[in-house]
Amino acid sequence: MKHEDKHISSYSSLAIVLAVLLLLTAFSVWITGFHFGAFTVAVALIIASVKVATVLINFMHLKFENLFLRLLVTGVFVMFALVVILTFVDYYFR
Amino acid sequence: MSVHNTHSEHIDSETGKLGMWIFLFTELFLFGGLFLVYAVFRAKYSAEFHLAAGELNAFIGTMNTVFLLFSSMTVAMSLTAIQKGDRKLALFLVFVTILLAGLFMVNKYFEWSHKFEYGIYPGSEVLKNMSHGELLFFGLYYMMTGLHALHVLVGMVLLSINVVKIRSGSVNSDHYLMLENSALYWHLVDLIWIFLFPLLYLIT
Amino acid sequence: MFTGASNLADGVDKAFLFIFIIAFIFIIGISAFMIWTLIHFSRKKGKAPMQFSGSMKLEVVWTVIPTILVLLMFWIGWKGFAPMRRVPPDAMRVTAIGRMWEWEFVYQDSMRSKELVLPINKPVKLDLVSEDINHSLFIPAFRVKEDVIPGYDNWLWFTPNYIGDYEILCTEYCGLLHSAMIAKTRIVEQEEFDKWLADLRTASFIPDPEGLVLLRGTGCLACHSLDGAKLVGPSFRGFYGSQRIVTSGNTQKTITADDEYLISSIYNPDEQIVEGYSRGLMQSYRGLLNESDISIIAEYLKTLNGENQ
Amino acid sequence: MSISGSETQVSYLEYQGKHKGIWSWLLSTDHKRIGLLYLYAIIIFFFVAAFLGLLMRIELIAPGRTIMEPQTYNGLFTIHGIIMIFVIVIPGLAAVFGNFFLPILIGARDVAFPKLNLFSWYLYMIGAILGVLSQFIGGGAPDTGWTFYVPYSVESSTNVIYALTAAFILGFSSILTGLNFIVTIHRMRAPGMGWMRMPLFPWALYATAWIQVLATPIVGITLLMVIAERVLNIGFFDPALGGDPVLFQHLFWIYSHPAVYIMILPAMGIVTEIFPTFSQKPVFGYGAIVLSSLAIAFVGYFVWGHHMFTSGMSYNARWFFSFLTFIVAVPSAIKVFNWISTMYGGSIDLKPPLLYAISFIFLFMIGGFTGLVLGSLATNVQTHDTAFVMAHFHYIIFGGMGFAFFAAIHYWAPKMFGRMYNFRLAYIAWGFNFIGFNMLYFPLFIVGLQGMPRRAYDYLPQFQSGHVLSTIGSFILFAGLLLMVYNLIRGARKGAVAPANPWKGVTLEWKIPSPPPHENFDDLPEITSKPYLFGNISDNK
Ligand code: HEA
Ligand code: HEA
Ligand code: HEC
Ligand code: CUA
Ligand SMILES: [Cu+2]
Repeated sequence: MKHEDKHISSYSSLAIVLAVLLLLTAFSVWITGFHFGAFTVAVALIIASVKVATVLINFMHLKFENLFLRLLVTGVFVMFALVVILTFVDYYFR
Repeated sequence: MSVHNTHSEHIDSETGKLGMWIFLFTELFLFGGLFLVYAVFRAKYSAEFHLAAGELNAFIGTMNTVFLLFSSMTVAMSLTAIQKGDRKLALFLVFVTILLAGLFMVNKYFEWSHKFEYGIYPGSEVLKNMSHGELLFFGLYYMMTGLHALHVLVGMVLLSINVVKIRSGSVNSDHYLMLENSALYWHLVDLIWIFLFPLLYLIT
Repeated sequence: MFTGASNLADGVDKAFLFIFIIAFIFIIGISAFMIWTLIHFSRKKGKAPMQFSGSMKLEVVWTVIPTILVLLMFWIGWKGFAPMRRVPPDAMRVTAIGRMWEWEFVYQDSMRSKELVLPINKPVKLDLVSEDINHSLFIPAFRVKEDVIPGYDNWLWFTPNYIGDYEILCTEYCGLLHSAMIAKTRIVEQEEFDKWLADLRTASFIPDPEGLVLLRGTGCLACHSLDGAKLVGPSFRGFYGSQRIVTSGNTQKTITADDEYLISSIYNPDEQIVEGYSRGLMQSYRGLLNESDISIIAEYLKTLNGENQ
Repeated sequence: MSISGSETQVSYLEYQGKHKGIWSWLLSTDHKRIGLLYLYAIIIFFFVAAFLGLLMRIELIAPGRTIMEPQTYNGLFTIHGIIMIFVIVIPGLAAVFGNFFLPILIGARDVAFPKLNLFSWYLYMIGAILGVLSQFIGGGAPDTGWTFYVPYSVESSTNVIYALTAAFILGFSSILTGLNFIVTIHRMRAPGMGWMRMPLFPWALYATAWIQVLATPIVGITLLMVIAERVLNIGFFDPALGGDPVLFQHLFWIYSHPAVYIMILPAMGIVTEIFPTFSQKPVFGYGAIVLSSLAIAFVGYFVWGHHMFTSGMSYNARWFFSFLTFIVAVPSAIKVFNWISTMYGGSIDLKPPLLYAISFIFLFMIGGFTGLVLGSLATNVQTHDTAFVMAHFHYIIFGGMGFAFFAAIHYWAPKMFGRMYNFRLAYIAWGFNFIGFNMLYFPLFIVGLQGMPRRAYDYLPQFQSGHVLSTIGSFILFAGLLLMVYNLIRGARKGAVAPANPWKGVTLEWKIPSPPPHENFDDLPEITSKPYLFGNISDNK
């Protein structure tokens, strides 16, 4: 039963993923040269999130996993986001 | 579901993997606590954070990002290799991963010792004379990168164990849970860094 | 407890009452139901158990009713609380300082008092300042409480309704004598208050010796008395120049209390422990008091040795 | 379904594995033995911490100094709190009864990672012993309270670092146990046991385990930050360096509020097992109970702010957290109603476990409703950090989780040890416990409403009568607990041999011999129906 769910990523696809990640990194380094004011952090975080999603899906084989695990991973990130938001309900309105 | 022999030494791979994922969640929340602290202080002292981040060397940071991304790929490839039964290649790729991790640590070492030379370390006089925001930034910097570096070290140990196991053949194309889980762990180390990098180095 | 002595007490007590009544009904009701069930369906009666296992209708009922009840509780609690955050603009301002383990109240930026004296029927806003760690200013009779946190500009306000004396307590644990961190608030008529304030002003004009100001400001007097009383630490009366029996490490010795000893007691309190006291109580004040401060303190301590006090 | 696990297998108590003597326990990866290891450890630590509680009660019988110095008192409630919370009630039910019965209830031979399970126990012991030691070694007992509020915990010259480290290690142990249980429940259920055929104690453990896994790391990192602050003077929480003391409170309660649901959810799960058995009737509202467990775990994650209402939080945060706090009470209410409906119409046999389970509901209601008093903004101002809070959480932790523990041990002891305790003694002990308990803690509500602060060594004379009652109550409780433990120990060693199914329960643990064989089941059972179907036993309808 072990072999039927043996998904294998090909070397080339992994290499492409790396290339994408490196491009995103270069992009985020480049973009900090511009000053978007308050948006700088937002932009940096959005790019980072895209990178993280890429790693999760491809390197960590989330695309091969069952729906439950995928939901779980998303849920954990959402959970953390909610905690941060709630904390800021305090700090932001102070 | 393998229900017949739960007392045997081999944990089936779905079970082992689920365990690892859940462990990774706890790691995420461990760093999450620090990210929350970062967010609060960053909101409070954004100007000082900008200033202090300027002290960090974005080049070294970028280098390290590249090392980690590369190593993430090599460890993922080594898993592909072991699944395909190519032991030599797998061994080589794990080896490269460890090497890249080592390079990361060397870089980190230089970065930290550079800071120490300038007297920037927790509790130092130089820091005490800086503004509060800068002081907190460096406190967070050391705490976050320190904890992360610790995880890199653990990852290196895990990968080294894999080297031994691949050699001895106990990690092979049928049983590669150990490598799979170590790879997951290693990717997590990468994930954390992906967030740390812009937050610490790129907010100038 | 229901003798609310401030304008805010009413809202708080209403919320208490509402929640307590509902709680009472449910606790009594459910307990009675359980006891009845125990008796009525006792196995001794030999009835066969019914085998139903749920009812959608009931689930909805006992989800919706408690939800409504808790929302009402929330609402009443919020209504009772909201005025606590709306200070009238004409409120009198007093700064309340909390430090280990005493309260001090500063009127009009300079006049200090250990007692909170307030005129009746006049709103007052207390600005809460901590000089060391967390405290919490609590006046049970007024239903007010807010933490006193270093680095935070917390505040609270109320209008006292009755003449009388009320306790001020500290409800945030703050170390050794947390439970003794008690002060009094005295609510008086406006005229009496004005007179009291005028007295305080004249008293404040005789400047205290500089050393005393330092001792008070640094919080030493919480543990060391000036009149010979034994508090947490030894009294300062008759201290300077006397012979002290101290233990350092495992050896006991006798030292004369001179400047050098004073400095070491303040910077390294755990090094030489006075007989009859334990280590770990006094913190080092290195960084808070410099050597010239200490020599001012020493000058003041000399004056405590007898006749001129 | 027939009784599996035949007489050919020796019981887990006699089973001889690779190791002999004491090592067959200390190195055993059998979940049942590990459960017992936890049980013994917890009983010992409970007595240590309870003894400290008793000392505090004696001190508080009169204002001023009675038997100890203030510093001693401050150390006592700190260690009392740390041991009770981190060593006893957080691992408590999950580690003892979860370990022992989770695999059996879901028809498995062990947990998913048996070695990890043993490792958790060792971590637990290290942390617990370190916690107790911190009372005695070095610079004096830590005196910060179990909440470690900064800046005091950074400044205090006592053994705070030991206590922090102990809590950190215990947290790690708790995470690993939670992880183990989640994976076990996902992967090891017996064939045919779909999610909705799983008994409710495992469901409660499942919800608990998620909180353990997702909340504990936050307190872990927070404690690390305090250690770093003490050692390296970093300044996160020190206002003199720009840090923020209230941020610590946020971080601490982000964990420690969910932690209170770590304590109560397994307790709820246990009484949910007990009511059907002693009523011989299916549990009422299975789905509602499952959902409410998950809802408590989820919503409970977002109400931490109610511990900080007076800390100077923003106005919006205050009402929002208050609102969420009230929402989280609803699933608890749903559970209470389902429990009492389970009894309704049953054939009720008031054996000691049921008696404790009913007392649980009563005490939990009092604790829960006073929780609502605390959750309401207006009344929180009056009651925060007073004896009222003390009474609230003793009612809900000791009265709730503690009495559920007693219910569980009376329920399962025959299964665990294969012997029966004496019922008469059990009823008498219950009487002492119940009366003593209420006498001990109820007066504290009143004293708290009058304004007596908690963590107070000394108090104003007007609070005394309540304290005297309370101290008397503590001695009655003390007598009851001793009697109960004596009865249980005597029962386990010399009691009458217990049958496999003394209470006529229908969950899986009753289908195997008492005490269970080493492998639990000869052949893993096939599950073909929902749990708690008594129809085929009592043969009516
Ligand atoms: C097992 C542990 C446990 C549990 C389950 C709870 C449950 C609850 N707690 Fe408690 N709490 C603690 C342990 C626990 N608590 C501890 C240890 C502290 C002190 C920490 C410290 O500072 O040291 C504390 C402190 C504490 C505070 C902070 C007090 C302060 O310091 O200012 C608050 C405030 O909101 C609170 C609220 C609640 C509420 C609303 C619930 C709810 O979940 C209760 C829900 C239950 C019911 C409502 C009763 C049952 C329902 C019915 C009978 C049906 C009818 C119901 C309705 C109509 C609503 N608790
Ligand atoms: C599981 C949780 C739990 C339990 C069961 C208890 C049980 C008890 N606690 Fe509790 N307590 C807490 C958790 C708990 N406590 C927490 C979290 C705090 C807050 C700490 C803080 O503020 O930081 C606290 C604080 C606290 C205080 C408040 C201190 C203060 O704020 O000033 C007091 C004071 O009376 C007290 C008393 C008691 C008593 C008398 C018992 C009794 O019910 C104990 C019953 C047991 C006995 C009466 C004796 C048992 C048998 C023996 C002792 C046999 C003899 C054995 C030997 C000699 C080895 N506790
Ligand atoms: C927490 C309570 C506390 C505070 C606050 C405190 N002390 Fe002390 N102090 C003690 C105790 C207890 C001792 C006795 C034990 C010892 O020698 O360390 C002591 C001892 C001393 C001694 C030696 C006394 C003797 O009789 O030999 C001096 C001098 C002293 N303190 C000065 C100060 C000064 C100055 C301050 C304020 C800046 C201060 N203390 C604040 C508790 C305190
Ligand atoms: Cu100040 Cu407690
Ligand atoms: Cu809470």
